[in-house]
Amino acid sequence: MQVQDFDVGAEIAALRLGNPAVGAVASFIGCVRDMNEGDSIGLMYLEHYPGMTERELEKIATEAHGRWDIFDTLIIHRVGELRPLDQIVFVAVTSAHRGESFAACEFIMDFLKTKAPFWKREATPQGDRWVDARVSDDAAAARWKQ
Amino acid sequence: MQVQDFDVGAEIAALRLGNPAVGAVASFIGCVRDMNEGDSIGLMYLEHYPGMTERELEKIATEAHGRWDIFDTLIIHRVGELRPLDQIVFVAVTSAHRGESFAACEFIMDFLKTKAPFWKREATPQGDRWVDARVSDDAAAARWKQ
Amino acid sequence: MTIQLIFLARLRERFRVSREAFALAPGAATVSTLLDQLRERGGAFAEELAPNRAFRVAVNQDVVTFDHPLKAGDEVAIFPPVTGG
Amino acid sequence: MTIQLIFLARLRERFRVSREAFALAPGAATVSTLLDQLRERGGAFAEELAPNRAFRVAVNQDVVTFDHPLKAGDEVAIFPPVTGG
Repeated sequence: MQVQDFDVGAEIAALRLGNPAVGAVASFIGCVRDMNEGDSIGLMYLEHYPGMTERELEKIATEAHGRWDIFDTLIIHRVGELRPLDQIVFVAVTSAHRGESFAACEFIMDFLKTKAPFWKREATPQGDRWVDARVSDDAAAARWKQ
Repeated sequence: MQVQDFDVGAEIAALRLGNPAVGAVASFIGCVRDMNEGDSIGLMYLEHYPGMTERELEKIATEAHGRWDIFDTLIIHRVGELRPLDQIVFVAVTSAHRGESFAACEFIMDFLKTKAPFWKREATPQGDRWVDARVSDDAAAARWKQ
Repeated sequence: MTIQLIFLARLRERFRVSREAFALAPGAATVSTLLDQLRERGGAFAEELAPNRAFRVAVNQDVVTFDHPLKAGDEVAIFPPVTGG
Repeated sequence: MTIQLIFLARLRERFRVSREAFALAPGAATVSTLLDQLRERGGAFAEELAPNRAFRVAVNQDVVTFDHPLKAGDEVAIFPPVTGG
């Protein structure tokens, strides 16, 4: 968790860290959109539950390592005030072959969306509102159950 | 196709290009590994078929746009001499929601691996050899057939 | 027996409190009995914690089911379904 | 009737030629009849283009099946299965 922005190029370079066994890096960036549910968004505020957040992200990464043959995982999530175009979240996974890093990266995002204690409040022309959980996120996370 | 290296952070920024409707950026980097099929790799040479390469990459991107609700796609592939740790290929896809960009990015990589006319020759302690096509790449591409 | 209550996001705003020490009624306590006590406050508590509303409870930072037992000193957080990422 | 032949990667090395103008035998020509003519050269051509070997043929930069017809001026590339990415 961090308030400040992140540099995806530098983060990926640090994750690979001169490991010549890495053949694949899958990554994902989530960004603030200027529209949601048909309303224009000016400002967004991201709240989290300090302590539990770190534990949940650690659990999600551990679960990914248990499921796939991957080298390293990185999860960065911003909190506080954000605006359209801002980066919110970054997930990157390294592996020898591409299938594993793709699957693990998408798995981490799906679980982060449904398990990690973050909440978005957005400012719309009709006033502030808390974003509702998406049913599609639950469905995305449910696919990973054996 | 290019001989020179690329900066993934700058490429992603250019792909998003201030589009505030983008909520998701999925990307993939393929890198040269120092081991393949049990042999250590010193140098790698990437040959392609100029003209057809551009056409195939264009076809793959068009196919991805037809299948998913995505904004923009970027495919960069290097040719010529490369060494372990070097970046070979970069694919990035932007969309409103993450499912589409993840799927399109993996689809592009799977098709690039089986359709785009690139060939790898690698230098091993036993001499130079052309890399054989992987059966697993054909299987990965075959999953996308309806 | 006292526990630490934490309310987050929309529930924090609705209840106008983010953290409080809370005295559980004597006897075997679970998340369910805690929720019953909170609903007795009425108002936003009765409304937001009604059985048909979607909210989650974490005890010592792990999400639990409502039959989870509580002990003195537990950190009990109540929050809406998460919406990060 | 003359076509442009292109050999790539391992086949270019084995045949020791990357590009040549090639005169097709008179009559209706397809990729199959071209391959027959090339195999008649023997050596690496007969070996690498044997029917049990894995190679691909593109006509004017589109991969085609071996019954694809050929016409004068076509660019015909023969190459191993691709291994990029």
